[in-house]
Amino acid sequence: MPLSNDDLAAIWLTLKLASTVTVILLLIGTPIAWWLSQTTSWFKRPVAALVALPLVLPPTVIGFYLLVAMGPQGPIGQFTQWLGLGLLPFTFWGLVVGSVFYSLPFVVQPLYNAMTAIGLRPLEVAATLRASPWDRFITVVLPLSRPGFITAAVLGFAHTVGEFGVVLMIGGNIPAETRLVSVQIYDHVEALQYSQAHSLSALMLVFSFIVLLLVQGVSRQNTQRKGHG
Amino acid sequence: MPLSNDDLAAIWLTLKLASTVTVILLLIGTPIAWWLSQTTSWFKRPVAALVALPLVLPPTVIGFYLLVAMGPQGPIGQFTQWLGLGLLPFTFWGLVVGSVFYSLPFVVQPLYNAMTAIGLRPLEVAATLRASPWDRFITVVLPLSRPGFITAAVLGFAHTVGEFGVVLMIGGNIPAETRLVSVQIYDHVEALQYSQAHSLSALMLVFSFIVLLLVQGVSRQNTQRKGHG
Amino acid sequence: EPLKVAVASNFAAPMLAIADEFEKQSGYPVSLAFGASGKFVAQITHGAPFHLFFSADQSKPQALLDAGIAQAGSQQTYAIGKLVLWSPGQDPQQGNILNGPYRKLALANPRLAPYGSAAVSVLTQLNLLQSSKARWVQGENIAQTYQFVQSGNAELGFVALSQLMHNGALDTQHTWLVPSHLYPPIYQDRVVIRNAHERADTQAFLTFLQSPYAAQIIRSFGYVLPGQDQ
Amino acid sequence: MDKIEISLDLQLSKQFNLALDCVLPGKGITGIFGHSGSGKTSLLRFIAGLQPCAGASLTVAGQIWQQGKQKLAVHQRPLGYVFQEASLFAHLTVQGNLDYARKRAWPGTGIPYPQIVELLGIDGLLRQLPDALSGGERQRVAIARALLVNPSLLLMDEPLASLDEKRKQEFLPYLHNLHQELAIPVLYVTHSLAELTRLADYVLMLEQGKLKAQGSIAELSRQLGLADPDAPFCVLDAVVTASHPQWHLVSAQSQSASLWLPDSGLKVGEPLRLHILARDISLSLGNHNDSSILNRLPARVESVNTVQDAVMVELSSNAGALLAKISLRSAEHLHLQVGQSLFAQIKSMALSR
Amino acid sequence: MDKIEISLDLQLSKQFNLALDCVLPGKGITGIFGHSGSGKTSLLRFIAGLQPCAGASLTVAGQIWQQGKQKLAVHQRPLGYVFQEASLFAHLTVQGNLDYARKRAWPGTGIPYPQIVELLGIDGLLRQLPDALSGGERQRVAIARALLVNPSLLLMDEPLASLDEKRKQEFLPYLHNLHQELAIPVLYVTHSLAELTRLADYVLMLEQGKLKAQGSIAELSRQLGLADPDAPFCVLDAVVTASHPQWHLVSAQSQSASLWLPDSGLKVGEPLRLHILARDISLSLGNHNDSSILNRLPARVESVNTVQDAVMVELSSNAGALLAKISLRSAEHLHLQVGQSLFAQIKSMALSR
Ligand SMILES: Nc1ncnc2c1ncn2[C@@H]1O[C@H](COP(=O)(O)OP(=O)(O)OP(=O)(O)O)[C@@H](O)[C@H]1O
Ligand SMILES: Nc1ncnc2c1ncn2[C@@H]1O[C@H](COP(=O)(O)OP(=O)(O)OP(=O)(O)O)[C@@H](O)[C@H]1O
Ligand code: MOO
Ligand SMILES: [Mg+2]
Ligand SMILES: [Mg+2]
Repeated sequence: MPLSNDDLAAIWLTLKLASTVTVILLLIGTPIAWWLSQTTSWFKRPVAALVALPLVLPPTVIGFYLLVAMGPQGPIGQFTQWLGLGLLPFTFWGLVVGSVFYSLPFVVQPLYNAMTAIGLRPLEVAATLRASPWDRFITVVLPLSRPGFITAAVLGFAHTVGEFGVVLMIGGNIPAETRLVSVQIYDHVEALQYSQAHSLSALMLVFSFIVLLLVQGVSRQNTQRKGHG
Repeated sequence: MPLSNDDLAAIWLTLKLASTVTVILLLIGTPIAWWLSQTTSWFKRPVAALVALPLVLPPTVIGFYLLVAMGPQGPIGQFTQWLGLGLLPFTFWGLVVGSVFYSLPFVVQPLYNAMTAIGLRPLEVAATLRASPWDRFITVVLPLSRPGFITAAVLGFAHTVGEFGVVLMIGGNIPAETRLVSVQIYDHVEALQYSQAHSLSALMLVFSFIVLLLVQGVSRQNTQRKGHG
Repeated sequence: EPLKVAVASNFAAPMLAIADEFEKQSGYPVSLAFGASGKFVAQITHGAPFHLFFSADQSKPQALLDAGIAQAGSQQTYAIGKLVLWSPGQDPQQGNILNGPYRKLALANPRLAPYGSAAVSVLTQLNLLQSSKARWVQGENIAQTYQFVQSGNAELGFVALSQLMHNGALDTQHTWLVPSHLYPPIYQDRVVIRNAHERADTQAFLTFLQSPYAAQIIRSFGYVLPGQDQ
Repeated sequence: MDKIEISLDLQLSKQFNLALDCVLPGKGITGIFGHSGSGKTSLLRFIAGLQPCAGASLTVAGQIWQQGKQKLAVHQRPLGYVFQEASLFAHLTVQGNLDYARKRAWPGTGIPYPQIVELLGIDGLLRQLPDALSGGERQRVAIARALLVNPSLLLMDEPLASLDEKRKQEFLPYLHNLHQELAIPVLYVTHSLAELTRLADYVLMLEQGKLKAQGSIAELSRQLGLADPDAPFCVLDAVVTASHPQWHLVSAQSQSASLWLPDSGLKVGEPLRLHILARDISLSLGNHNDSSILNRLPARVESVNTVQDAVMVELSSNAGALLAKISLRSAEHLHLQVGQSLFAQIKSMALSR
Repeated sequence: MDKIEISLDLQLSKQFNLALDCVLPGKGITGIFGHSGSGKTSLLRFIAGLQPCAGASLTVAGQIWQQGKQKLAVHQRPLGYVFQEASLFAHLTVQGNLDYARKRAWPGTGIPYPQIVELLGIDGLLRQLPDALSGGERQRVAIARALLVNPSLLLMDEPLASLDEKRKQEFLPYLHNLHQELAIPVLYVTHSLAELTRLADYVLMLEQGKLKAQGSIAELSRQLGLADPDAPFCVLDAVVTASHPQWHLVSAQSQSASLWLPDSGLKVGEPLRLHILARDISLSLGNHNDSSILNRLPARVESVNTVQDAVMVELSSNAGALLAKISLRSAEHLHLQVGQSLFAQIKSMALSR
């Protein structure tokens, strides 16, 4: 079963969204994870819990509340309008915001774990070698938490590709703008067009499998080392 | 807005499902993560990719395929019938199987990272202290990857609570058997009963926030240590 | 075991009221599930233990019949849906608003929901299909379409009349009841899933649906009953 | 039967190949000596089973630990290992670390727990986590833990590197007794010649992964002496013959000569290894009775070699072969020549073990 | 101005309190000495700014590093730190680790890179990752890295613990020159008295977190000597007066006496510190000219003390105060008594630095 133009547009859009979201997630998640891994403030626990919260709500429900919040009467909507950005729902950037919100815990968790695992010693060493906090972060924390970044990127990307409920709710299913592969497959299933659903799903699976395989390759180096540091 | 009996049944069912699934996830995820962290076989990368695969498919689509696979004609369905268990879809155990499949990557990833971070040295030391592989696993690997287990349990539990697409598809929305809170909220929204949806969502958020806060507390000990080991 | 009924989203509200009354009168417990009709077909095909299926259209019950899953001869229209154009906050001017400068128009996905295809017919009849298409936002089902409009993200949208009815009256003034000649009638059919017709509660429920009380409720949500004037 | 037979060829990196084929004694302390990077740690790891090496073979006291495809798992080898780096379990307290070994101890009469804890001075630390210990404290706990598993072979990788002098002085005799009383063979990696000659009965010298020399400490003493340009020495094997408690001295017989040395609790009849630094031996033409130097051995010059900035004089005496290091000026002054007779003077204090 | 002023009171654990109030010289090598767990590492960490301590103050060469709430961040303190444990960046090769320091080096003329790499013998390792290094190799890379940041104060925590004798012998004089040529003050933690007396100009002795003693090495030599029951010693400050290349010896003047010692590249006029073990000094009633012992100093017995199993004899000579350790039997034999005149004999070889 060859892919329709709609299918192709959905695939392209999905890749664009997932890449954008992954980049933004890493940009936002890194400072949050770093702050969480370093702070001793009592603030830490509530913030960590807050970050994990999107996990427990069903995506469609999150989507529903995001729709309300980003609407003309909602706080986010008022803010974006005040900024002159207009309203976010039914736009690509609306999907980006929703997906980022929804996938944040999957990015913060592995980054936080990786950063905690570094321990203090490498940072202490770098400080005695005249590295400023920012320098230490770039030259020590980032490279040493590379496995965490790879996991974070994989989870963030994959979760955005597979995400559905939120997108369905705030996307509005606009071809080439908000109609993602996940929505497209769902539509095929709902419309009882199973064979189209099958071929699109198979394509996604194969593609994702290959991507994941490649990513595993990148992170492979970290194994097979001796026990000491 | 007081909760209806249906709401209470849904809450109870959700907790039961999430707990069951979390336990099973840890039981299944631990050996997988351990194998992945230790093996050097070429098998490793495909298996790791395979485990991560449920991430990229929209939950409803996963649910659809699970439905087909567990149905009377599907391979899993034929197997469970052969075992005399009947069919899984639309039963509590069907939900368990679906949720486990869907949430597995969220459990395997943090466990794998934590186990890899231990390094070889503690295991080598334990071996020279006459600890058998199983003994080493219990007395060294498990305690040293505790932060990973906490993250895994949180992600697995929360994801099951918030999970929706898979459950909607293979659960069939049967009160007290497969109608989870997430589905219940969705139903309220569908039936335009917003105030009920709001109060149930709020309850879930508050409850989850408290649970997450407590879990953060348990895992707190791992900070504030000196850099060396 | 209660009577399990799968109901298309647009019929959620009337069904809740009907089932409530039925439970009271008959003592049979009823369990309702709401959702998109297409999903129910997939589920029922794969063994979902529903006894009755109230679809939003005619083709899906037909598909179940064709597959031999539904009880032969049990397909029947239980309501005929009415389409409304809803524009909270402004006057729809008998549909003329569709010519004006709005940003987004919400409708149900025409591939999935009969209310969506009805909306497409209306736009085609009004010669607005091409000019409006770029501003469509499609809900997965009619409930979502309603949310798009209700949250203000779409200024107007085609929804089911039933969604705007409350206690037999329209909730809002800013509606345009689309004249029925602009779209084919939305026949909503139900079927009995095989074997379920043997159950006493199935029969009792189907009978109750024919009762004046049930008819009254269905009508109060703006549906037309089969055989009635459109 | 009572031997450690090793045969391995291990390519660790492009530059480094560890290839050995040797038999070590299955009792006493075998010092493993060599420069940094010569393969000492790699050898211990191989013996412990931590460093895989295809085609190698290893037999310990008649028990095959590795041969062909057959390989005894690490936890089935009755050994104790003190690693070169800190290796405490970070999740257990000091007590927990010790208990880990005690619970899994090999059967047999081990060294009593309280004795070990006291010897290593860790009783005050039992409740601490490893992260809150100082470097030396961590090392001591690691030694205690390795002893507590009651091993039949002890592998120690520079165990005393971060111990202070006092502890070292307490621990060395203890380790010495350990293998005598409990007959546990010890493979002991060290950089310190002093530790080596003091402790080791047998020595394995590695150089860039190859066996440079092996043999009893007496056999190797000259070679070892030369390995330490700053402190050449010779070794005499002696037996305690008499005790003089009033002077805190003992007499010891080395070959046919009698020597005075400090009494560090030695028993009559006990065998001794005397490690005499070449620079501690002075030469005198006359036998001067009016000095504090108690040991004055008639000796004959066997060879005179100028090394760098000094002269090494090999002597034969009735105590055995001796090596003296004197200045060029003294050699000239004494007109040293082969065959010359003179007195080798050794302060008793220089003979303290 | 040129001083390190420290005042801190740090409760590290329930049992351990580090409380110091002292001024260290801002040049030369200061040895920090004490038993395991006495607080040496904690002190270095405080000075580096790694161990927070409220209310403490620290001034280095007139620059305030900590006072009141004011605290200079670690990376703003011009120091180099060799940690007690391995501390290489695991994600960088040896070259990467060295470059990390070079890129961030403090301004000023540093020690040339090739010289450091050669001195520490790490040129063959530059491409390796730390995990593939031996213990000693890791330590050497860490030392090189600390030097390459071109510090104004060098903190070294047992840097030579896992280095072999040969490297140590090469490195120690280098470190000695380092502070002379580049005037970098060094705080040097060690357990080894030999290292301490060989290197340190000034000594800080810690005991259970408290200052036990501090002072120049000469001032502390007796106290230090007694701290090492096995090797008491005395220290003479001397100046090279003449060189005798034909014998590889130099003459050095200590107070009014002249001493022979091996020429280890010493220049005339160079100041020296001679560290003489008490057991290396023998006493003789007569002045015997026919022995290889070059240094024979007329001396007077100042005190005679029996310690444990031997006799410590304090002497005054025209080279300064001396300490000899002889056996009880010799003391008896020589009828030693306060005021007695005799000759203190010291082999030139015993004076090698
Ligand atoms: N983070 C900590 N928490 C609690 N106690 C600590 C901590 N760090 C060190 N200590 C304790 O403080 C004391 C001094 O430790 P420190 O590391 O300064 O000793 P040290 O003199 O360097 O010893 P060593 O020669 O063995 O390295 C030790 O008794 C140690 O147990
Ligand atoms: N995993 C490894 N991969 C590659 N090379 C290694 C590995 N482990 C050790 N080497 C190299 O093998 C050589 C021997 O290392 P080993 O640790 O056995 O030395 P060592 O004799 O114990 O030295 P030290 O006294 O410094 O501890 C070194 O040159 C080291 O760089
Ligand atoms: O949920 Mo509907 O009524 O099939 O659009
Ligand atoms: Mg080593
Ligand atoms: Mg220390």
